[in-house]
Amino acid sequence: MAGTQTERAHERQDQPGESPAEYLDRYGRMRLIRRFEQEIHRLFLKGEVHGTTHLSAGQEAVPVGVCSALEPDDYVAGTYRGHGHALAKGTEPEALAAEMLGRATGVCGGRAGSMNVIDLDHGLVGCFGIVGGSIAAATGAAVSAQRQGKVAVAFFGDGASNQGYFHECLNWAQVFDLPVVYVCENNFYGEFTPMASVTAGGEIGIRAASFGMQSQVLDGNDLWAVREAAVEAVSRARGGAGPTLLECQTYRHYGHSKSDPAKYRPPDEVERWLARDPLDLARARLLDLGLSEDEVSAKDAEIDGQMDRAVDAALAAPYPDPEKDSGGEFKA
Amino acid sequence: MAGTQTERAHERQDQPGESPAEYLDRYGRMRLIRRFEQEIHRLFLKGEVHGTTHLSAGQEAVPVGVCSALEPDDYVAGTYRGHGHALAKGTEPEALAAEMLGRATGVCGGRAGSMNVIDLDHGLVGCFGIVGGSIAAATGAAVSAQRQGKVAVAFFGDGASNQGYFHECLNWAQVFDLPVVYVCENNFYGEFTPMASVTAGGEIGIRAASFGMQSQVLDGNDLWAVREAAVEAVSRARGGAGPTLLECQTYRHYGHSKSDPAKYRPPDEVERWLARDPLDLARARLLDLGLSEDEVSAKDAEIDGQMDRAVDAALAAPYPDPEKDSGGEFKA
Amino acid sequence: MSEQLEFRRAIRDAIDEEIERDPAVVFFGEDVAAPGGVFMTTPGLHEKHGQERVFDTPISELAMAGAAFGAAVTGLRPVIEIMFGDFMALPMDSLVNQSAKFWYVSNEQASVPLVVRSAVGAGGRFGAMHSQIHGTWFQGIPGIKIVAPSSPADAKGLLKSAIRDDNPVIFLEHKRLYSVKGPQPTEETVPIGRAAVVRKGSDVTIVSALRGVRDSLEAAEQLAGDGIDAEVVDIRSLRPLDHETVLGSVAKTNRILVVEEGPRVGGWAANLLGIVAAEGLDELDDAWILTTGDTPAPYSPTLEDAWLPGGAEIAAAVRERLGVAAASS
Amino acid sequence: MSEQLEFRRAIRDAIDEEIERDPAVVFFGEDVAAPGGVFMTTPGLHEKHGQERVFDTPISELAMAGAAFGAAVTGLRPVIEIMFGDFMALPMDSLVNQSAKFWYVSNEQASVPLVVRSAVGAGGRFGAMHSQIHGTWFQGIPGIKIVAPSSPADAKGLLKSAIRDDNPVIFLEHKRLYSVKGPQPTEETVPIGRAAVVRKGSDVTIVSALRGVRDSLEAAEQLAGDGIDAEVVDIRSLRPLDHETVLGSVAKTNRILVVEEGPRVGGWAANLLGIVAAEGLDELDDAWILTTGDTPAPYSPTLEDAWLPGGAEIAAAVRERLGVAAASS
Ligand SMILES: Cc1ncc(C[n+]2csc(CCOP(=O)(O)OP(=O)(O)O)c2C)c(N)n1
Ligand SMILES: Cc1ncc(C[n+]2csc(CCOP(=O)(O)OP(=O)(O)O)c2C)c(N)n1
Ligand SMILES: [Mg+2]
Ligand SMILES: [Mg+2]
Repeated sequence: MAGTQTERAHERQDQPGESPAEYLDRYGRMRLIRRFEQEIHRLFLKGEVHGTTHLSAGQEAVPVGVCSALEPDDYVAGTYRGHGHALAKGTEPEALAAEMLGRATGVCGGRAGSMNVIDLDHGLVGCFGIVGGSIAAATGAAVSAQRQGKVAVAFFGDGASNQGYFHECLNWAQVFDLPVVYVCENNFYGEFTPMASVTAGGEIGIRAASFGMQSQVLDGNDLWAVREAAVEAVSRARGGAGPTLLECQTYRHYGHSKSDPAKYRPPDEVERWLARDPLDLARARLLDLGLSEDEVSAKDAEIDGQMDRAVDAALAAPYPDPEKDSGGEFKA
Repeated sequence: MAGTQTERAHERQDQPGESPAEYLDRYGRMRLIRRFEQEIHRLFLKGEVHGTTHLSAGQEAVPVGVCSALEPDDYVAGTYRGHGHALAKGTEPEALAAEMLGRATGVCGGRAGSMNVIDLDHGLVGCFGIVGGSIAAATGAAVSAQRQGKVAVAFFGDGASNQGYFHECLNWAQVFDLPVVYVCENNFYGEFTPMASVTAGGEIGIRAASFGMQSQVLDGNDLWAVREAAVEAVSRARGGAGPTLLECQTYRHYGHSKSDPAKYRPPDEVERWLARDPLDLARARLLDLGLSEDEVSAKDAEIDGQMDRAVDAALAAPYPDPEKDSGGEFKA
Repeated sequence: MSEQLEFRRAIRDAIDEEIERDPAVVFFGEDVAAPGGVFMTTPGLHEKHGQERVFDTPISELAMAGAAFGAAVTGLRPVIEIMFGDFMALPMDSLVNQSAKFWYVSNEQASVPLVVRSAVGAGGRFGAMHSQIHGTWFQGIPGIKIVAPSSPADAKGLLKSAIRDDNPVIFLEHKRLYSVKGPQPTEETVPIGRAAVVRKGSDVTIVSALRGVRDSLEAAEQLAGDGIDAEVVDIRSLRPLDHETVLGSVAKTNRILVVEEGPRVGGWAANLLGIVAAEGLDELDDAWILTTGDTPAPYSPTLEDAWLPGGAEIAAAVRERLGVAAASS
Repeated sequence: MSEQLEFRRAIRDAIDEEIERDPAVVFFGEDVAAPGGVFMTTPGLHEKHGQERVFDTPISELAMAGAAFGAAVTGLRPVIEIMFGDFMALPMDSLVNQSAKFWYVSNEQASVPLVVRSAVGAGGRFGAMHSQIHGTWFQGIPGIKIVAPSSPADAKGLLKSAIRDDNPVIFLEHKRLYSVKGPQPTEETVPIGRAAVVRKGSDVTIVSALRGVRDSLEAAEQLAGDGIDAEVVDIRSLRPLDHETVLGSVAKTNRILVVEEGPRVGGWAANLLGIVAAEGLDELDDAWILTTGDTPAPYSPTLEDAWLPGGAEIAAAVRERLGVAAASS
């Protein structure tokens, strides 16, 4: 399957946005997310990141592939597992890291923390600690987007598709032909509970049929596949043809949160998925497409340096001062 | 179509529960509901029924057909348009009328009123003023029913299928194989708004596919068709094969509530449906099945007399005395 | 002088004028557009402003609040109707965890300009699920305002202020006020968060909201006949809560009765009295609370009438507490 | 003497023993069964009692509350976990319009024996959507009880009472209490609706709930060093609200401070003080309230620590109000 996709990728190379160089940048963005999650994990264990945090390592191809199909001023709503959503949409790694560390230079001044990041300058209407909240936020953003020629995207998990938010919002979006793409990151678990035991129907994509909505189930670890589906869904949305549901099947490398060892996942299942690490797949694909080992390694080094600088700067930043930064209840 | 169904009806005559005499009783129950709604409408205009009331005239075949497939101790949850749900499940007409009139002899002592009737003695866990609430109540009753060898039924409208309650509960019921039948009374309007303008997908039945749930779309004005589908769904539920969604297409003869003239409905549409009055259809079918005009008319007279006595008794009943009947917040 | 303004008309005109004034304002809800609202509060707005600005929605209160939130942080100023206050538990998550949190949590990147209107209150024989006032469900939520008008003029001025406010606002419309007529507003808007002394008096301060204000004024008239000069304060907003105005009144009367259509425990009346006690204990010679019974609203007329505190009950409560007999008696 | 009891263990044992005792009791929620709960409050119950009695659910809080309601009126006694109190807006409609109304509206045909447990409160760096206490959202809803334990022994006794109670009960578990250890209970159950004087004193009454009770006791110890003898009252239940016990204490101390982790407007602290003022104004020489700031809970440690009133702040507030300098200073 990778083969055929590579062939298609070869054929597409000269189309706008499809050059190997552009995919190299997308691969770089995926690596940026991976490195970010590794750093946050390390800093959490060191006690620098507080409360809890949900890492998206292993799922990078989804936000990067989807956001590569968006304009900078399009809207995205993410989840508490949202570092990848933010970085893929353009949030500065330093500002995001500083937020995790509770520093005054954080993208939300340290008020939000890992689960509730908001970055309107980059079209991120928010990451939502309430499962299903991102679906509503993107649906609402799409009400504006429809009047602005923009598109809105909701990222959410398989477990979120059992929330009333999912049903009410998808019907709403279809009724009003809203320019929104619902991206389900199906990693087959909600916290410690397998999807199969709490989600009827076996698949998320089919749930679009209730509303006569377009949908697609795809390999969420394949950057090319995700981008292809996203480009189509986004152009449909921008063209006034309404919403799409994309079920991107993927897997998280870490536990659900904090230092959850994820003992509830069968070892062979974990192995199978680790063997399909989206970064490895993308790297291999880039080489297939004719990029040299050196070119790709140079991107790795560039990203790693960027991440190190971001973390160092974030760690050097001050904590907010309650006297100055406590803020008010209402906008005057 | 009526023809073929009558043939099937003829074939079924000797099966248990399928004799013409039993259908005559079901027809009588339908007429009881029709007459009840007519009386309540009259009493509302006279100022004897207060606040608001939602009449189900035109939809009688659904609750009667469905409840004919239930045991007396099975559970039913209905809506604010629930007089038919209660009467079909066995609530006494006099106690129900007295409730509408706010009298102490009402099935809820006058505390509930038209929208919130509860009659546990007859398995009615409640009628719910909140759109979608009946779906949750029946789902919960099914959690008990599963342990008691019973079945639970939820009645709700087309508009309710856009509520989060619908989605969360159907998934829940399928996940746990609950013995519940979800009966959507699709009368093609939610209040004054046509289903087509707010409900994507064109049909309610298809929404079961999201969960791999059994479903059927059927003629809700045909008592025989409703009962046939209900018998199958109920036996499946009782047999441990899980939930079913039945979309029963029907039409309300009155406006949404109170004295809504329902101007928003096209006259030809109204005519088309009035021509398919479920009572007329049932009456014709009974004659086809060999009952005499006299036998059916005798049932009519019996029901009318029963209703007149019920209303007279209810009107003669006292109002609750706030000194004695105000009641407490908690069960001691 | 210009003719009187009906409360429901005040609501309609406020929305109409704000849609006219600001292209960012949109209005949506269940049966509000083509049908004009179940209480006939918004007829004609859809025809006048079109589907873009005024539209009917599915029966999906949670999606409605989410749509309003997402739209509000991306440039629109939604006004939504959640038909009955009793239904406000369904959209509450979006209002509490999205709209109310956004301004603070985002470090003030943007605020959430939206208004949620609902018909509230008992007395209409609507039963327990169509008679509640949800103000107290939200009163302890930082980041959201709760407005409660008692007159047509305030309804219009406060709703216009709510629509122009950059923060989320819950707007309460009492069912038993819709048909009330009153003087036209004198100002374009009425500021949110300021209570109003609607009747001057020197013997006792009666504080209430919504329909309770009219009942309190009626009680004050009765009490005047008994030689009791009651001052009546319309709190007008539950959050922010203007205890200053109440303190000012109590400094004069030294006695306070707070009247709420709702239970005492968990109610705004006792909450206000607690703040008044904390801030102005020395001014208080007497303080008490009059509320509904501690049950859901009953349907039957005899039960509902006994359950609701009306003008007569308020007057009787004041007389009893002040040890004054009714002149009539 | 027997070893100390950990709060989270008290929760687990209460559920375990009630499932054992009454075949009608079932327990379900998200990740509560096989995983044993995200706060490790219910490990082993699934293995011990089986899927029939203890099971994991979809992430569907509204369906969960509805399932509990429907099951409760048909013979079961469900205990459900809504993981964080912040999520309680999602199931609220069923709890408010179904469970809380049923006993009264049905004319007492049946009651709704269910318990809804949640982890609540700030101080864990969980941010604005995982730090709220939803007690006040429900405090004004007739028909539902709200229980708030502050010690392991009370947690066990009150949860057992809640499970045996025939009415719907919201049960609050403060995150910063889960790891607290304390004495074993002396009684099988603790009655719901009675406040407890947890420290006797004569100079001032400090009333609080949940974690605030521990902070108040800590403050009382500090104040003792300054010659101030504080009485501490644990309100233990927000509905019913036992103002009688508070009045009894105030009759002795004539001064009251109510401490709440939450805002003042719309909070239970001011509500309680208002009721105390209405019932016992003559006993009050001084009364005030200490609460959090009027914003959502911040994530950053520096901000969250400043936002939360702790033992030191409580002690300082009392000293300042009583015009006493800290002994240490
Ligand atoms: C309304 C709500 N219920 C429960 C939770 C607790 N919770 C946080 S993440 C999570 C699992 C979500 O699973 P899924 O949607 O598949 O997303 P994933 O974490 O797998 O990316 C749960 C139950 C929550 N945050 N919000
Ligand atoms: C949660 C909620 N939203 C809105 C309403 C107001 N309302 C009462 S009936 C109704 C229409 C329901 O339509 P449908 O489900 O099709 O049932 P029908 O009345 O047609 O039988 C609405 C919107 C309500 N009672 N509850
Ligand atoms: Mg998942
Ligand atoms: Mg309908």
